[in-house]
Amino acid sequence: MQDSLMRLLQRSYAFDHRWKYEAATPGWSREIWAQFAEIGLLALPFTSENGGLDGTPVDTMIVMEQLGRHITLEPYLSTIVMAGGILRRAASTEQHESISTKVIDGSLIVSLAHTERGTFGSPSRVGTQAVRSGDLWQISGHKSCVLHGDSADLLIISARTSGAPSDAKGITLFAVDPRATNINIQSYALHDGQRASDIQINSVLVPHSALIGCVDDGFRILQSAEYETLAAVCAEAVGVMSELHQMTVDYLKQRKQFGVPIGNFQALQHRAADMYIALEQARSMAMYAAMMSQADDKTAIAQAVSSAKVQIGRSAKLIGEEAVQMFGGIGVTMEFKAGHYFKKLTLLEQFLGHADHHLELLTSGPGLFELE
Amino acid sequence: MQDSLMRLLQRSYAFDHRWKYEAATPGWSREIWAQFAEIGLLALPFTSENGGLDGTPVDTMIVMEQLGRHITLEPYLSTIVMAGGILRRAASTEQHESISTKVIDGSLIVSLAHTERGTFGSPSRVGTQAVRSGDLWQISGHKSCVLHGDSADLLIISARTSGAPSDAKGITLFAVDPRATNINIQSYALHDGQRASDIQINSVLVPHSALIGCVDDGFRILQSAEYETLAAVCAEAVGVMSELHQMTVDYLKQRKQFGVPIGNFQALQHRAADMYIALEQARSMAMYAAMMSQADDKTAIAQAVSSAKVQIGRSAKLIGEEAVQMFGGIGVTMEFKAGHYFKKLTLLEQFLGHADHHLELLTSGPGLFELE
Amino acid sequence: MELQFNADEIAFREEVRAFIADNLTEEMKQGMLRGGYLIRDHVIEWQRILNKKGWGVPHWPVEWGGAGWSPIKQSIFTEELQLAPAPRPLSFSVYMVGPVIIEFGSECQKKRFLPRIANSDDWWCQGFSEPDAGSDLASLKTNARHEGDYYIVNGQKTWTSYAQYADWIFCLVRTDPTVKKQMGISFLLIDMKTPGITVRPIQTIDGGHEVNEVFFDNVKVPSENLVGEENKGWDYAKFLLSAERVNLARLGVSKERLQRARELAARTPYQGRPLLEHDGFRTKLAALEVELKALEITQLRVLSAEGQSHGVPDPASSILKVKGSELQQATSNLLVQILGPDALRRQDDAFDDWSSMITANYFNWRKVSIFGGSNEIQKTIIAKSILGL
Amino acid sequence: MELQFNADEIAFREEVRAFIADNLTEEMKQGMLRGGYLIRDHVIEWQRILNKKGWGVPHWPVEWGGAGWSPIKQSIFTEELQLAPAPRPLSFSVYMVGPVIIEFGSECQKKRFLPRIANSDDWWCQGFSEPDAGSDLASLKTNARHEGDYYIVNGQKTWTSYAQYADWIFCLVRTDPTVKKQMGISFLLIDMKTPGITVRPIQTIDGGHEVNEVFFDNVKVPSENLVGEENKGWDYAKFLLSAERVNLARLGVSKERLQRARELAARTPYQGRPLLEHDGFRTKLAALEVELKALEITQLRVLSAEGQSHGVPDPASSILKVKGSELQQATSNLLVQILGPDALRRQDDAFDDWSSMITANYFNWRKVSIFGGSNEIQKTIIAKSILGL
Repeated sequence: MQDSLMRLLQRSYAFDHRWKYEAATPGWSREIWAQFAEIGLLALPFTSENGGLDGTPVDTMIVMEQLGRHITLEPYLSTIVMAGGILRRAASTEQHESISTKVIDGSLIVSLAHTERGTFGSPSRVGTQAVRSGDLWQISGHKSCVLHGDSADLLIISARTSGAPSDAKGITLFAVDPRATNINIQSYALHDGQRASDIQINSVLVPHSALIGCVDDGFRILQSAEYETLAAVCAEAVGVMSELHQMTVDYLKQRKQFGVPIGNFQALQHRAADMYIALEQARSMAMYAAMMSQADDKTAIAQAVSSAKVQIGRSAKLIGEEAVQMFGGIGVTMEFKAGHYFKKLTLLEQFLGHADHHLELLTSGPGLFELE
Repeated sequence: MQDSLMRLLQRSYAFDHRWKYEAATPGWSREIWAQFAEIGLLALPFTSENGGLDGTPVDTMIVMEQLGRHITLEPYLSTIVMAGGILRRAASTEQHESISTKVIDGSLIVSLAHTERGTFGSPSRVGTQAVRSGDLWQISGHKSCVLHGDSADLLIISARTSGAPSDAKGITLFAVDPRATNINIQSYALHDGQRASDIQINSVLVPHSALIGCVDDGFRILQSAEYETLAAVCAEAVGVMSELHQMTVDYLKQRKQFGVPIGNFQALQHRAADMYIALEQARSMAMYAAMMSQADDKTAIAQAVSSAKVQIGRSAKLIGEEAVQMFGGIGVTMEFKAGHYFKKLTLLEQFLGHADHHLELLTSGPGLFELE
Repeated sequence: MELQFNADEIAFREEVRAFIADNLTEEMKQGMLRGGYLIRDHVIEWQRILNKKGWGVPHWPVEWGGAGWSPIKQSIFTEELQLAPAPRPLSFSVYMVGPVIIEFGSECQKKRFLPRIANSDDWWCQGFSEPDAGSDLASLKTNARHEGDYYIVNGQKTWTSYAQYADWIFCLVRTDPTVKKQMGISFLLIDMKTPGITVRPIQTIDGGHEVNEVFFDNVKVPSENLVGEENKGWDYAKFLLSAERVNLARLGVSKERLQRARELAARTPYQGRPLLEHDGFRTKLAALEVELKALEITQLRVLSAEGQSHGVPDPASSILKVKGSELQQATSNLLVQILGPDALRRQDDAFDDWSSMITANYFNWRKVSIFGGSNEIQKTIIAKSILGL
Repeated sequence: MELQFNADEIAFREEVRAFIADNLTEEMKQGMLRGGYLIRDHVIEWQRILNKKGWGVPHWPVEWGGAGWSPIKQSIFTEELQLAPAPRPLSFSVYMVGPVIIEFGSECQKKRFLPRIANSDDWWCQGFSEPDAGSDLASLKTNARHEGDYYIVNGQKTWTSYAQYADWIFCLVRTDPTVKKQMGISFLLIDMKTPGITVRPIQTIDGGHEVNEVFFDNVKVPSENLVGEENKGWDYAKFLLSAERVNLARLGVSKERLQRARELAARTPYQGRPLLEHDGFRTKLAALEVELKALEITQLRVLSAEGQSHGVPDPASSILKVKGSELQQATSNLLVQILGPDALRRQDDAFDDWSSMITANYFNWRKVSIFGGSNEIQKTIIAKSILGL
């Protein structure tokens, strides 16, 4: 599958293709998505029981790195990793049949609507409310930056069903049709060209069967899916960095100034070596996060993904900024590839918590080397 | 005076002289000290009223930078700036006559004994106690790292006379003869060759006339003298850095590897430029600290000296470590100058609070740019 | 040397502040807050307001409209404009081509161009960089052939800022291809309306349009538009590149950014309380403030030294460029970090608050360490001119 | 690829740990904690304890006493020794000259030297560096003239670690001055008791004596002490320099330092409470731990790759050297920062606790980015061998 994916991307994801996909609705290529389904990419992390391929986090890592190398626009992370992660952990047999099967065959785009504005650093802070009346739940609230919210066929919405606004207990997940009346979707582009939405939910009624997982138990599921997503984001960033670093090195060999390739200048050689070190350190941590995301110990997982995100953030900033500096003027132009990779890295750095945030999380845990 | 000092140091403070001074008792040169007195260096910061030259903090800055350039061993900082700073702020007319006059003529070495072990970050924490009985005070306690404690003819000891262990109010300063029985001095060398002492004070009795300043009012004086000392330390560090940077640049021009001077390698050129930038930024902040130490507003002074110490700490670390790296092996040998400058910088970085500590102090103040 | 302003300078700063407060419109201010780009109408209008006051070209000789200020006062003036923030002056006009014409231009050129520059009647752009000549500027290829009373110009310039608004362009062109590359270059003033000139926009990664490519296809330029002597253009260019002394560090810009960072962090919740109350954030802020304060003093030192040496630029001014650009970039990144997840949104969408411009600004400002003599070039200048390596 | 230890490896680690716990004396351990220097008697005694167990030279071929371990197990073994901490093996003997003799030495040399190396019967030192040949090692000048059955050696070596204890020195010497500098070098084994050898100590800035100058004045060396072929010494040296793979990063050393940092910060008051409870400090600690964890995984990746390519060194191992030395230095500096004002005291005074060695160790460890191929050389290797620049 890795080879099929590589060939597919090389064939259909050249830089000018990407422009075309981004410019047309829905901001990515449904054709590519169908091909993803065809080579099994969408089935990868699901269990065979539910029609999947039993892929491990390491398999996801390999895929995400490939996608990162082409800074693809399709909703793989949001639908397969993130929303898929929720389904894998909490969907009922009926939901797997009605939802996961369609996700796997490429006919259903699902997005997770959890984050709200102003809740950074407080992941259990959910202001969206769901109140039960009989067999129905009435949901009201506002969600922010829902990835691919405008192409989603189904939303998984987190809502508070009990407890105080920041309690870990008392959050419940609902599968909601975004075309429901009383749902208002305002969409926009992110800096990397991906689409996202802010979603206003005004007293939307859903049946009890729309629950994913148990009442009040959503946070555990969200958190666990978030760890999986973080590991995937780290892998994606490694793909972006690898490609950008390679582009930079190629440019250093080819660009001449003062009569010689600028790659002959020792200062640039040493900086390119520093970038390479940063890249390999990031790659190591992306691997570590992927392997550890299967661990039994929740604290160990949390520490692993946070430390990976710290390293990825640091490396991404160094590699992104240095690459642009070495490209000079063309590094900041829209028509040239490198700048887009830099922007993508900047986004990934901020997505699901920047390095400072994850460092902050690490300070409250035990040390990474508490004797093994 | 600046010229006299420069000539004196060039004549009598070559690197092999310094070795001799350090090796002999008291670990510095009494002859140089006498010459300092002769050219007026010891009188500089005292008021003309007390036999001084009315020098400003900027004059002290210029002197300290010169002393730093030769990493001198004499107790200028401890006796003239630090202890002298206490005298200038709080000594009575009689004390000026009996103490300051002798300090100025070079016949009296005074050291401030304030710091105690384990009080870093809590400058008002004084465990040494002084209890009054009639016209006498009985002092007991332990002082740590008293600069040049073993050559001091007089100690200024801070002791708690009221209040809780960390109260700002309740600290009193006493002039104490170190040859008093019941004073035990254990001396040692610091990493830069300067001498310092730990001092055990066991129920030492002094008359009321030994008080410097008023009862319970010592902390204000200590703090103000410490700001003056911090500014001087910044200037000294700039002198050390300037000389070390110059040595490094000279070495880059002269040392050959692979058939060319290593200063031809662009990576080293750019790093030498970074060192130069760090040096000039440090110089700017040393100037700023010196100018601001005359300000009326205590908060402004505190912010200025802390921000100077932060910049000096950062620059000193960069310049010290990079210089040693560029010198290679000989940079870490005892017989070669550069390593000693690096050690001196390391010490100055830790002395009176490292960069992290002063950054911590800055975070609790208003911003540096609260609109002027 | 004085590292604090004296009473006269403080009074001057108050005067400038009061003038800005009275004359800067809210619309201009908001325009500056929202974007890093010049807004053509604002630049022109503000330049005319300043010029009317006699402050349009304060750094020029008094006979051509200068204010006769010390370097310190010029720097106070610049910083106050940046802090306001008021529209930036068009540096290509008032800091670049103006001083070159004053120093090397003919009497006729001075009378024709200088008053129009001071009043923003002409918009100038700069034709120096070429696709194959980046840091190695002197290897430029655009050529000018002398034919009768004209030069015939052919070639291409790039990274030409605001060429889309320009009435005139000042160009380095090769007039003698047979000599060492620095020797055969001339300095030409070209009317942008001349036939044969094509401007092609270059979009930058933040989505903005600031720079352009400019193509010259047999463009006829009257010989009288040559500045100084033929083949001496490289000297004039060096003069120009070292001319914009008071604004290299752009201290006011970074200060204004740090001020915004404080405001934004005060209203950004993190872990349930304002980010500004977190020690970790305050430490980062304090560390940047220290560096900026150090740079402020360094600038005062450089300016004082230049004041004493009658304007001969100090190679130490490369510090101002390197550290100044690093701090502009660091402060713009700090703002991104404050936004956190809100940094992801692209600027051209529904969020019109200035904070939506923060990420775009971070992207755009990668240029400040590249353009105007990259930081690599500056470090080489320090290594060679100051350290003698 | 496995980035975590498997059951077999974990069991192995337990076995190593238990063996160390049973055999390492408190005196040896304290010696390691107090100083960065090898203590001659401890090194010899510990090497013999390991050798008796069959672990003296685990990375050698089994026929010469090797243990037949995978690279991962070797790395576990090394790290556990560092964590204990146990006396470091004398790398000049077991990691350098031993493998060279195994690969290129005569049968007679193998039988004569290898068992004595494994049992620490001979102490070896390395004669590579010279005063005028630092990073440019191949420009060495010490020469060896062939006369009858002897080489007559004249010249000077420097930075010779522990020459004061050495029984033997392995030297690069110039045997043909007429050819390209790399081509005329030979690899000689020299008995330190030979007349004409003088050792002069070099004191380092921390006050220690580790390195020396070694002078050769007409030193007669039997021809049989030539390793391999004459004038092929440069190849053997390259082999040697890339041979010490499992210990480049010195992960165990940095981990042990971070462990100490936690302990020390827990008992160091700052602003009235333990430094370890301060967020700022915990952030610094966490940041270093992240980098170290990343390096640990990078090392596993390099070792796995080498395991598959049968020991051919990966140029990526330069990462291990660069990052490894940076982290050793960063952790040693962190300890200095924890000490704060207590960092000022020189080691040779009344404070015998290991914390009094911290500053000296920070000074001494500036060498780890200089010796053994400076970080500049490593970055050039990465740029040329990996990136193709």
